[in-house]
Amino acid sequence: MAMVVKDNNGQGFLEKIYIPEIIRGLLVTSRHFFKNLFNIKQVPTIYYPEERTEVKWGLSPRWRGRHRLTRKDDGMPRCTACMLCATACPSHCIYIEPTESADPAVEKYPAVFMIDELRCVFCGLCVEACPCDAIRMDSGIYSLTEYSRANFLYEKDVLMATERGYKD
Amino acid sequence: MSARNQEIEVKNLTINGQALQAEDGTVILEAARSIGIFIPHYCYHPKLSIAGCCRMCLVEIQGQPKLQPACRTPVEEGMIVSTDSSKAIRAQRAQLEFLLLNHPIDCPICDQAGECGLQDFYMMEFGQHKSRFAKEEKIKRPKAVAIGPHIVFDAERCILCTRCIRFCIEIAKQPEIGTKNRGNHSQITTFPGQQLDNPYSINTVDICPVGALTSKDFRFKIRPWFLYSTPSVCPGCANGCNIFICINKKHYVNLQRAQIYRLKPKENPEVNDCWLCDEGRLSYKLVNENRVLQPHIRQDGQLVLVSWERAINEIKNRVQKILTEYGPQRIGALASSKATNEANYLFKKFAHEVLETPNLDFLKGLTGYGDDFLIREDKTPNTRGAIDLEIGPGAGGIGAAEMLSPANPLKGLWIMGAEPTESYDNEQVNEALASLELLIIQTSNFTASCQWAHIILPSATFAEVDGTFINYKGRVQRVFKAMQPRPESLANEVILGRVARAMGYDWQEHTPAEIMRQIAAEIPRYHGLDYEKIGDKGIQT
Amino acid sequence: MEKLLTKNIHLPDSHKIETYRATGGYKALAKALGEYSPEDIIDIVKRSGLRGRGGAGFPAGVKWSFMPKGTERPKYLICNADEGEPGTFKDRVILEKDPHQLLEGIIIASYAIGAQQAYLYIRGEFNLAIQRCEAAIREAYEHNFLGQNIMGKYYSLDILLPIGAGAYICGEETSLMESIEGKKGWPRIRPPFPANRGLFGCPTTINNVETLANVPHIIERGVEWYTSIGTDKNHGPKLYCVSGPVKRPGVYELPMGTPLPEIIFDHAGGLFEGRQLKGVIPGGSSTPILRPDEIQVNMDFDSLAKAGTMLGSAGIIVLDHTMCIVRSTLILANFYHHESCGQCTPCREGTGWLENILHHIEEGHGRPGDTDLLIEICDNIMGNAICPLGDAAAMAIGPAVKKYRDEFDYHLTNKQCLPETRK
Amino acid sequence: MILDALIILIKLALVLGMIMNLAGLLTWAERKQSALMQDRIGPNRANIFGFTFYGLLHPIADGIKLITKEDFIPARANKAIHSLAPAVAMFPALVTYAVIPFGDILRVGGREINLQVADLSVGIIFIFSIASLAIYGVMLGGWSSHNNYSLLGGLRAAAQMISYEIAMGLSIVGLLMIYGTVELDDLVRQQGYLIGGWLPQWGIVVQPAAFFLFLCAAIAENKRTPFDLPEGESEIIGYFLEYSGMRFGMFFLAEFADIVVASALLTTLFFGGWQIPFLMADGFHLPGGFSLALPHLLVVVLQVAAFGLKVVFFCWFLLLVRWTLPRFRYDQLMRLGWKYLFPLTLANIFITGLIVLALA
Repeated sequence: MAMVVKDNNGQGFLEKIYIPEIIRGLLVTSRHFFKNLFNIKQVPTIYYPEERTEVKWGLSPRWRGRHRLTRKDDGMPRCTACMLCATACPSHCIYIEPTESADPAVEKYPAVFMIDELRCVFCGLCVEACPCDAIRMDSGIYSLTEYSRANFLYEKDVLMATERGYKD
Repeated sequence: MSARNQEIEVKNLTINGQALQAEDGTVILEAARSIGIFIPHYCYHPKLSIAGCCRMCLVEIQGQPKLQPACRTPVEEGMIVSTDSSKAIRAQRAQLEFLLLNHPIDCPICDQAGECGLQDFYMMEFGQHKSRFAKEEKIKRPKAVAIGPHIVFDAERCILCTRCIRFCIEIAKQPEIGTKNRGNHSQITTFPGQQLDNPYSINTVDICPVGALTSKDFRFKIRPWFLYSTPSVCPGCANGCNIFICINKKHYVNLQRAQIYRLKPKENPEVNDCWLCDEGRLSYKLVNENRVLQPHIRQDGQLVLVSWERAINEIKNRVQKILTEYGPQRIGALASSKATNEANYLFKKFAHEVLETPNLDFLKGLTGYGDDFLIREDKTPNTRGAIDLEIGPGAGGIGAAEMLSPANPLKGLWIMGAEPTESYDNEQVNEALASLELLIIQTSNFTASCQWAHIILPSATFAEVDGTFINYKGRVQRVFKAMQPRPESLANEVILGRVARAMGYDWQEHTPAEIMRQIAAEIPRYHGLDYEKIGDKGIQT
Repeated sequence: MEKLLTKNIHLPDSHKIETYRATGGYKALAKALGEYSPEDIIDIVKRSGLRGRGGAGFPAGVKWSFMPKGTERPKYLICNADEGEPGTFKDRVILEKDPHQLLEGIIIASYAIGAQQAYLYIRGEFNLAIQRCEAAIREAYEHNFLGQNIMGKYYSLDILLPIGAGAYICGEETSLMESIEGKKGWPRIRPPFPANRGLFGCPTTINNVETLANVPHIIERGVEWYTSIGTDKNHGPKLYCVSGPVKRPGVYELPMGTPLPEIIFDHAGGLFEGRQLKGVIPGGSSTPILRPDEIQVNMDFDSLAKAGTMLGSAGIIVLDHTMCIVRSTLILANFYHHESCGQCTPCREGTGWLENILHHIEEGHGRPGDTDLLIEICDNIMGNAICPLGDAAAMAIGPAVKKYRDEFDYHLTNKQCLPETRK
Repeated sequence: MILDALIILIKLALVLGMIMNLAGLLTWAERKQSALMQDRIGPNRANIFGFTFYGLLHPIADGIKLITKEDFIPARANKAIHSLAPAVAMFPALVTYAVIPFGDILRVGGREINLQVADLSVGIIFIFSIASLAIYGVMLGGWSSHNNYSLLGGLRAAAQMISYEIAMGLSIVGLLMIYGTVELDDLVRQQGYLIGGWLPQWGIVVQPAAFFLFLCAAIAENKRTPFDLPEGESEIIGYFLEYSGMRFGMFFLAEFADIVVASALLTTLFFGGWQIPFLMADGFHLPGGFSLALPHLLVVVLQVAAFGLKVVFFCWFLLLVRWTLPRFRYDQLMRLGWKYLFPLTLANIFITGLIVLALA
């Protein structure tokens, strides 16, 4: 199968000399300019932080916020410290230290579960990799603010205390 | 070679359309492996007797109505085998499904995940991703049972390949485990009142194709796919078993340092086949724990951390002081049978050229339990090397025993990589060391003698250097650098070179390979040896 | 037909040596030791066409001839009296009623293969048989039919009587040997075959009780007489066990190749009143079942093989229309699951799975596609296990599912048994 | 004499004030305008007592921020040149304006005041010679940072500016040929004449091709989108990589001042400068014979206002271009400069020459 090279430089003389097309483009942008100049209220921008997306429209269920660890009914982490999230993580931001559980049915759980949110690229691969639905990014927290770098190392207790951030 | 051919008959056969020759008595599985055809198997292990019970290796042989286990069927002249016929593949799929019926599918929890035979095939062409057996009906069995001091057993994950049983009978020669019950309630168990506690018990973990047997020491510590393996030689005893050192890949979050997670046996038919004793296997801990991480100098009775420049300067001044005040006869040098040949050789040179003393010897280290299989009584890896390098007192010099007796005439003593209290009487040694004016200890870990040391220099462990060990049979084997030395610690030969240069001697910086060539040139026994010749299997001298 | 194997069983004290000798017992032994060399006996048995009565039907003489000659290793003969097959109880009759007939066969066979040690591995549950065999062996020793220089000839033999501990699998010859050796009854993988490396690693021949009981008669009366009984290639008398809803269940000695309907309807007296035949398992539980339209077969190895089933141990189990085939199959599956030794994968896991599925179907929780699954599992077990137990389970269940598929499907759709089979 | 000096000082203050204020406002305008074009709101945070003035306080906030930010000089940079470069970049933009006339001659109390800071006889040539100095600011800034990336950025910028300077210079040669002068006030005055009595003789009328070529080259010269490869704010690392604080701010401001200069030049050369069509020194004279007499002062004020409006329009237009067109690739940029603009300017000169010859 031969490769077909598509000429993106425009068809016909008028397109090729650019100028009419440039003028068309300028007309589009200036139309928006004047429309909005005289009616600024119709602009769909949200006045963050006075207005909030989640309040105005609701967050999409696919929104990837800060991670949280889900819990079992007994309050223990669902995480089994299988380290698949740490393996899948492209930015190596997850650190897990597994330890043996006294309950032979559980076998192991994370003694340390640490996410470096500064390294995190919020790709969501950890969520996809997790076989136990133990890590989720549905906290709805998108504004991560701390006073020091060290505080961005979120540990197990913080991650487990976070609840699901929005309704369906 | 030709003589061998006459003795051993060669059979011609065809596997998957590929013609090949195999020695008489070879099983189909091995013959196929020799031409790169992998036949799945669980119970078969080349070093154990053949059980043929997992039935994964069933292959179709032309002219035989039933499928035959490839692990058990010897090659025959004109045999036509197919491992990928629809019948064989179907049988293998079926066996895998049977094996997984009562096997929990909880790879995330299982410690074997990543190096598990079941997982490999489950994900491979045989996988039936949809289970036809309800999870709730799987037979419940004991989980996480400690069946020995080093072994944790999970009966649910066991696929009853019986490798462990055969290992205990045939290799460890201590039958401690067997099967009980019948049918799918069968399970491996220790014999009543017994534990899986033979000195080679962790090998059962290595040969267990699934996560049924796990090592207490390694269990859950890390996932195997985070590990790098470097070939090396076990430092646990004089046998010099070949090992792989498994260290972790660097992790960013807490900037976790590289450390050894386990040692695994490396196959070498001349030394250890593919086994390793528990004691040697756990000997890696000295690399991770209790390390000397910076040079120390004793000031006002206290050890204080100093820089290398400061420490070497101090050594230079104090050694020169002793040499000028008392003469070289009053200074001693002790090498170690734990150090590599390269370090010992350089130490000998150092003692002769820099310290100018005839008082040179090496410390033999601990002795302990030994047997006729892998474990030697001499618990140091390189005694033979130290002997071969002729590390011993020169004319008019004194030996280790004398140096470490309270009646010694020494004012200064330099100990490299050894702990005198391991080989000699504690009180005598303490008295001898306490009386010294200068005690320099080059060590990787804090030891009992460090309390008397005036200067402690942090040296690298066996896992952090290149070099050679010579086992009790005189086999020279290479030790490879598995990881960078801990910050501030240096290889013994580097330390010696630095001190020698600081004291005004024209010592070049030599790589271990260059030192080995010097040894080979000097010691007739090792004539012509170099790293390339030694290779990764070692060479007998 | 003249009764041979069972001719003494109705006599009082038929198990005593006196009774046996009175009816001509141990004459064959004398003849064998006196007139024939071991090779002659093997030749006679070969020519007689005596086929193993344990189930496989392998010619006994051929088996004996496999024993290596001129080896220094001791040779062993084992008599497999571990009769555990459901529906089979023929050996028990011989063991309890006429043990000397068996002992004579053992001694002749041992002489033929050159064994100086024979084992009579007897099922642990056969209490009476064990007592009578022990007594018989004692009597034989007393009469110098066993021990040193038997009947004054230069031949010695000892018989040991190991007792099984209740495992069906120990009826399999290699696990029987393991059992004698004192190990767990796990079948050995073949090759090597027992004729080369058997009990304690030495050449071993293992024969069924009925097979060995035939031997004295062949020696005594000759090949021509023996081959005149039965059909072509299937000679001699055969013990048939009939069980199920028939009027006269029991052991019947008939020539090889007696038609199956004749055994059921003539000798066993037919089914109970008002019952219709649903199926016949012709050779013990491990053999494929026959539907009523298939029962016009001769009961010999070759005819039954042609009909897609096996003579096996000739344990004829009759099923009538009030019996639920699912339940019957479940009982068999339960048996094989219970008796699987757990060594090799297909049998260990497959039998359990079969029982699991059948249990669900029987309880009314079956899922659509379960019948196909059952057949597939049977196919996957068949031929892939180390020993025939897996095959037996597959043969007992697979054909039953195939042949009575409509009834299985009825269970799956209606979650209950057919109306006439409900209890 | 003192009065003359005072007048010049006032003119200077007026011009500088106009440029600087306009440049400052442009930083706001750019953001606000781009926001409106993209259906956004734009800057609206900075406020005094809650009054945001449509974000007009942002330029002030930015100024404060830039001045108070850390002024970072890389350790191995050439400190003197590194500090000098922003000023070198800023200088031409301000000086160029000296020769641009923003109104006709103002007669006050018998004095004739030329509304132009410096009435140089070399006029337009002065502009080009000064404008070419802007390259030094960029080059020095890139080189002195001791950073490979900024050096490359600087080189890129220099290559681009030199390439387009040629096209820019040649594009107005036709104009000069027609008007026969290089003095800007003369040039503007000539544009007040009418062709056929009704069409103002503006540059755009007599040299339409030259206008487009000049516009193109001017945008490229200003390093604005679609020719903003030297800076490439978020994507390409530019010559001012190592600049921070107000030094960066000066580069930034120089760019906006350049926009004002470019707008003023476009106005002066092609849009009649301070000319209003049909407005003569004494009032409007429409083609139909209708005329409206106006006092001299009003005429001057109208002319200055017209000039200011035209400049502001072009500023707006340049911003519009920036937020409409995507950026060229570097090879496309060079191809356009050398293979299209340069030959076209030559052709323009040639054709203009022919026409001038024919008409003469």
